[in-house]
Amino acid sequence: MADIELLPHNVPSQSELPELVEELTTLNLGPTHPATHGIFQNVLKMDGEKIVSGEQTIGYIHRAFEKIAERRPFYQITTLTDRMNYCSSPINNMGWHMTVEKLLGIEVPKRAQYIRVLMMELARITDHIICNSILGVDTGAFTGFLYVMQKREEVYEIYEEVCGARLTTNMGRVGGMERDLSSTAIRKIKEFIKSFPPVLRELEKLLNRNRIFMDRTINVGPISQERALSYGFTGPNLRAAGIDYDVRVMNPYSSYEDFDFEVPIGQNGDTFDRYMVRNEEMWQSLKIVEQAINNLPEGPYYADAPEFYLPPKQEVYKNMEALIYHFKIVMGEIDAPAGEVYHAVEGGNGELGFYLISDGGRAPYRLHFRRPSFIYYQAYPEMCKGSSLSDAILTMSSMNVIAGELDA
Amino acid sequence: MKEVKIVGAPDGHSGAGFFATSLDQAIGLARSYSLWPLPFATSCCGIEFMATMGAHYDISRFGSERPSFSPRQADLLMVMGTIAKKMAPVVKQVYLQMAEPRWVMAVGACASSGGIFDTYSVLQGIDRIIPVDVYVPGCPPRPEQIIDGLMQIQYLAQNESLRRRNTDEYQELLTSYNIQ
Amino acid sequence: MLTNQEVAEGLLEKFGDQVFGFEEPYGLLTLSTTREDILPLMEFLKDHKTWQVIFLTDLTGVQYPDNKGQEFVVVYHLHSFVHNFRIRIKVALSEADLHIPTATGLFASANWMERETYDFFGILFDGHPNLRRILNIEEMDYFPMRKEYPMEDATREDKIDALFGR
Amino acid sequence: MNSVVSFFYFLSFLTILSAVMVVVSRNPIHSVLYLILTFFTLSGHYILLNAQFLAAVNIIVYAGAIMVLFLFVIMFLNMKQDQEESKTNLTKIAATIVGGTVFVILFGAYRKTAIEPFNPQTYDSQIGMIESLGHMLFREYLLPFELASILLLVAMVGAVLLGKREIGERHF
Amino acid sequence: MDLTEFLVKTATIFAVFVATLVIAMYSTWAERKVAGFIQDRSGPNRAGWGGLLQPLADAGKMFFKEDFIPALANKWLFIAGPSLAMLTAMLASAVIPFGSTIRVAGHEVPLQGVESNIGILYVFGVVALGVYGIMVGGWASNNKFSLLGAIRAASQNISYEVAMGLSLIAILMMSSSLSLGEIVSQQHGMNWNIFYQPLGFIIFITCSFAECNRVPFDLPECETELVGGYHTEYGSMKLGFYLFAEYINMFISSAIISVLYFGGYNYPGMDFVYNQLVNALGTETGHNIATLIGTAVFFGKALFFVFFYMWVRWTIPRFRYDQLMNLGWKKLIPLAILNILITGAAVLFLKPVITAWLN
Amino acid sequence: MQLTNRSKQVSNKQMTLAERAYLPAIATGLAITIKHFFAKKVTIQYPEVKRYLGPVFRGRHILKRDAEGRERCTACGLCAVACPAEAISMVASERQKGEENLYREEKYAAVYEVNMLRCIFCGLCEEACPKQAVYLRHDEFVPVFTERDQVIWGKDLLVEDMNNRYTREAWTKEEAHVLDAKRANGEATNVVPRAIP
Repeated sequence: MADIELLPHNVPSQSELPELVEELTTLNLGPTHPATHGIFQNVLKMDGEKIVSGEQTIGYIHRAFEKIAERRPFYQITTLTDRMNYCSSPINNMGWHMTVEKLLGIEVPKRAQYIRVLMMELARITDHIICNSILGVDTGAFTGFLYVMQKREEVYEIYEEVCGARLTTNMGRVGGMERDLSSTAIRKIKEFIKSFPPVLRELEKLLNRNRIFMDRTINVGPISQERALSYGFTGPNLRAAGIDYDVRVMNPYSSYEDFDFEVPIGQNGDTFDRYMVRNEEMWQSLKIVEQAINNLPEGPYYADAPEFYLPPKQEVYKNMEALIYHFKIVMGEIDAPAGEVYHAVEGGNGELGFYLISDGGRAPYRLHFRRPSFIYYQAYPEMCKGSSLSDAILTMSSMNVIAGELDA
Repeated sequence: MKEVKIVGAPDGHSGAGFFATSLDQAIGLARSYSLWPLPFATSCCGIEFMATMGAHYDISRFGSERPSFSPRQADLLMVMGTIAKKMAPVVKQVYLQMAEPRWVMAVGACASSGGIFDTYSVLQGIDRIIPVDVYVPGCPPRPEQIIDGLMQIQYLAQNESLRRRNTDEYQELLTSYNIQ
Repeated sequence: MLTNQEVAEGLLEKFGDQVFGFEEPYGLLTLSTTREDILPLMEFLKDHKTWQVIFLTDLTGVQYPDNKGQEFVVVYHLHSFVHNFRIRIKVALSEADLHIPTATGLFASANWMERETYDFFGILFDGHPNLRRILNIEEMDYFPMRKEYPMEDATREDKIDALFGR
Repeated sequence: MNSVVSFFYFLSFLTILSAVMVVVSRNPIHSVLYLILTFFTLSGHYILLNAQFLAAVNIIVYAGAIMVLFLFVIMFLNMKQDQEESKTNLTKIAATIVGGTVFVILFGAYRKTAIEPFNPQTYDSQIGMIESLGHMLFREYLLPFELASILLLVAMVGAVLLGKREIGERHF
Repeated sequence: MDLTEFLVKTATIFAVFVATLVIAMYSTWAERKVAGFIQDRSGPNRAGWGGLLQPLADAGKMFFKEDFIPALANKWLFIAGPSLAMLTAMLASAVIPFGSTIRVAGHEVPLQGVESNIGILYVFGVVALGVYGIMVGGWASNNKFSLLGAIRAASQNISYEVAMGLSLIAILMMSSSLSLGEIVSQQHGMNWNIFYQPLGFIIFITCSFAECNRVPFDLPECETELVGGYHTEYGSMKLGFYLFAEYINMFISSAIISVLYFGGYNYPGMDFVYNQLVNALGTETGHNIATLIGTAVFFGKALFFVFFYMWVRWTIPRFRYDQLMNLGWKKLIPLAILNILITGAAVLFLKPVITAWLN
Repeated sequence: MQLTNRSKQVSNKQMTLAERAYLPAIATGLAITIKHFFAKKVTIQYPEVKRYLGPVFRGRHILKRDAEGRERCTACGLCAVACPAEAISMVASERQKGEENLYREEKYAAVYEVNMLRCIFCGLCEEACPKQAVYLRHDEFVPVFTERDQVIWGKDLLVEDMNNRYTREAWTKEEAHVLDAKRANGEATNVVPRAIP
């Protein structure tokens, strides 16, 4: 049983950390500390309750996504992207499909694009729900978290109707969606649009203008625009610092140019700004969902690309040609061109990029994920330097570091 | 709304004015309705655990809503999510810090067997380092399945002798994991 | 709006034949350079008055084991927000001499990305402040993303490869 | 020997024992805890003397606040056994002499004091109560009381000033 | 002290003890239920009807859990911590007047453990000691999180005691008595102190939240920062004692709040009820039933405040440490002193005017 | 840095006097929570009340038989190839004479095993099956396991029981789509209601 060698758990030794005065204490935050949500370790040097320096250890759930991706046919990689940023897996899935479609040169019909937008924006809402309500939990207000979690449950019901799973959705296919939006799903989305705002407003009332919460978050873990750019911030965290960079606006994909929405920005990139930006993004996402569901175009939900998109099942049972295509696609023997693609989508945490190198084989030759939280989490020691332990924890949870995305 | 199943009184000898039951059963029952979990949530399954704690599924109905992040206070180690080899010593450490009686639940494919992550960096199931009582399949399991797993642990707790932890079999099990 | 043409011409003018291999796969300006010139090139792009390519989007490595003498390629993706212009820069390295200067002086974000690249491929970034493994355990003695190493965990018990023809 | 007297002896025994333990304990935390116990037994004595107010205030102020701060400081310093400075014989002898002298002085002082015997006729049961204490303090001993309060105020201001000193903002 | 009196006293103290314990025990259940209801869920409902056996299940589990003392901990103090916490929590209930008197065979038995003329000081003294359990336990655990929690608890309690004491002085100036029984009987009928001391009440309740380590002042044990705070290393019944002590403290402070500000067992129209009962059932039974109604009213008030504690806990976020200290020292203490000044002025100048006007 | 004309400043850090006084915000919060205290509870009493999981939910696996009770699976191996977790393994076998009432095609799976702990319930096997053989049930989960050796399910657990057949409203996405359209027009009525209140 216990034949595998367990290596001792690594804590940076005293000598590796910078020379410090004797009075400082070392506090090991994580990997099982309740506030680290996902799993990473922060070794904090503290002077009383003040943080002098920090050092992170990550990789506690490193799963070798990029290595697996080199052994899996294109359509199976959705199961990996699902598990990357698991709070908003549809965005990852769609981003991956769009990358492959870009490589293959498939034009996806308008209806499929709108359905994708719907799913991505719902995913963004769930992602921000989790981040903001967890920030509430970390300040001690647990109840608001459970109120908005009920709404997240409704979004999951919608996913379930669309694809059959809640969290790891495996949604969409190369060339479109795997099935059309059902009338139940449409009904549920419409219900959600109606029932979500009151609950979100309740969360806002519980936290936004509550002085305890404001005192806890204002000027906690701020980051300047220059440092944020240097650290590779994207998404809500960069917008909180005041730079309105949003991939959906700058490089519209999947018909985002059709929708009218605003890009919320904050003032100095502190925890309150990040919270408020995410809060407003939920409203904007809701606006996009509303527009998309009301203007959902008629038409097919998949591209006319028989060699890449699985043929309808009835055809497979009857038609030899369809059966051959079916076999080819499932075996992964599609004729992908060689080439390299970089495609970025606005993920829950920022620019989620896919750098795909194909050599024409059944699997990517190399697939690299540009994972926003991996890149911006390295700014954490700088952000929490000089603040207290409580502030450091709020900074961490407002950055919304998702361990699956961090470690890949 | 259907009638909620309430725990029945343990089998015992009831007579005029007295009701006796064996201590084992009474304490087993008490333990099973007071399983404080230590949510060792590393990835996706942790998010589903949040849903299990949430209003719709409400794990508190079983008396387990108090998450004990300190292993000393926990009765049930819920390992949710991928355990990489870098993490494995930590899991074992947490398990060792827990006080008896302790139960372990491997939630989801990754914790139970490695799931799709058959890679150099992922531990192929936590049962290689610590003994597991209940495996919950699914990736991630639905909250219903997590509750099923919890109910299975309750069943184990109820049907376990008070001093099972001193038995030879249990000691042997621990020895096979190099735990003393 | 910045065009690929404009940037390519500007770079050729400045760096001459130190930049080569211009391509435009899917509209993204791609070019190669040598490891001596990668830092000046990025600095030039970053400090350029009008281009303002100030954002390091991504940094990663790729291995081409069959391409003798140029087994490894380090790929940089840069982005200019003002012009919404992206550029990809490649530097080829040989397996015998896996060294490249670090970009941490230019972009703070390069720190972990370079550590990750080192962790995966063993590419050494000279001058990096803390070049240690980041995702894998420190004791690991190989670089797992290289093509010659297997993906699978050797200790698994419930899978038989023969059944899948893999 | 009635119950009150036996209780007195018991309390006195406990007081002296815990006071000795304060001195003897090696662990500073233990010392502090024994000191708290001493305060408790002293409060017991106050109650026996029918000075309930004093007893309560003794617990609130000494046991409840001052000793907490003592404990606080000791915990912060987190003394370790090996860091304890070595006590030379000279210091030990000096300490013994000083302690002995104090004891002799006290003993000498008390030996001369005539303690009024208990007289049920003249005994005022309210003597230790708040009203009489208040009258006493604010009429007969008003000046010393006010002086003491000014002294405390000055000490407090001084403590705040000392405590506020931080790097970069020196006040004096 | 004759034997009957001794027995009666013992019985009263025992009853007070048991009542406190049972209420604290069911407070844990109520906490979970209230949390559930506030959060749109049903809370424990499997262990017994509505989860009523939940406290027993928890207690049963904790008693039979492995008793663990960390290797590097200071053994004696590690055990002393929870014991002290429990002891000090239990002590305070002795002087709370639960009702007026019960007449048994001509004797008037007060429904109060000990009638003391320094009742309020006693409570204050015991509360001041409450912090030792936490400090000793936290220090003895030999864990950084525990130590941080203990230090936070100690400084928080000391700081808020000051404001609490100052806010009480206003009440004492009005009642000119330190006896809780006396303070209650002065609030006869609807003459509650809350109408004269709203500011004092707000200060007092804020401080009592801090003294009980409840949200928004639960920094010594806040989960997201310090794991379990001072009780991180505690398991089994020792942890149970800590948690239990917290609930006892909560009940005690609720009881004190209702005694000091909400008239204890007094309720509007109590004279009318009393007269009716005495007329209908005779002086002894009638009096006793009237007293019991008063006691029920008292428990109602106290339990409402227990509920209020929970309600607040599940509503608002917690403070940061320095903010908490600022609130205590820079806001509450000046406010309390201001309150004393106002009360003093009112007692000196306003009261004679009003009394004269009323007469 | 202004990049678009759509940006909007959302963070207001100035507190009004009422916000400074703590109490109004706390009172608002208390009002919200007490409203929920008396509101209807959304909890599903799970083991007693089960939720309808939608027609396409991906639950436990089943190997379908056809109407005459013959196994549909022809052991083509597509599901095993499509499985990203490599949880499916099978051994194909030729159908012997006299077994026509057991197996539908000439080839069948003598051994068909799914490792339930490896499986990630992604549904790719169902999508890959060209013979309508593998499905993921929408009404049942895989139960929890207590031993590691129970987790590999063979044909005894996977193949459909003819006395208790698994039916669902639509078997393929196209059928689901058609049925859904019918339901939207009010033609189909057999809608299983959700169990939640």
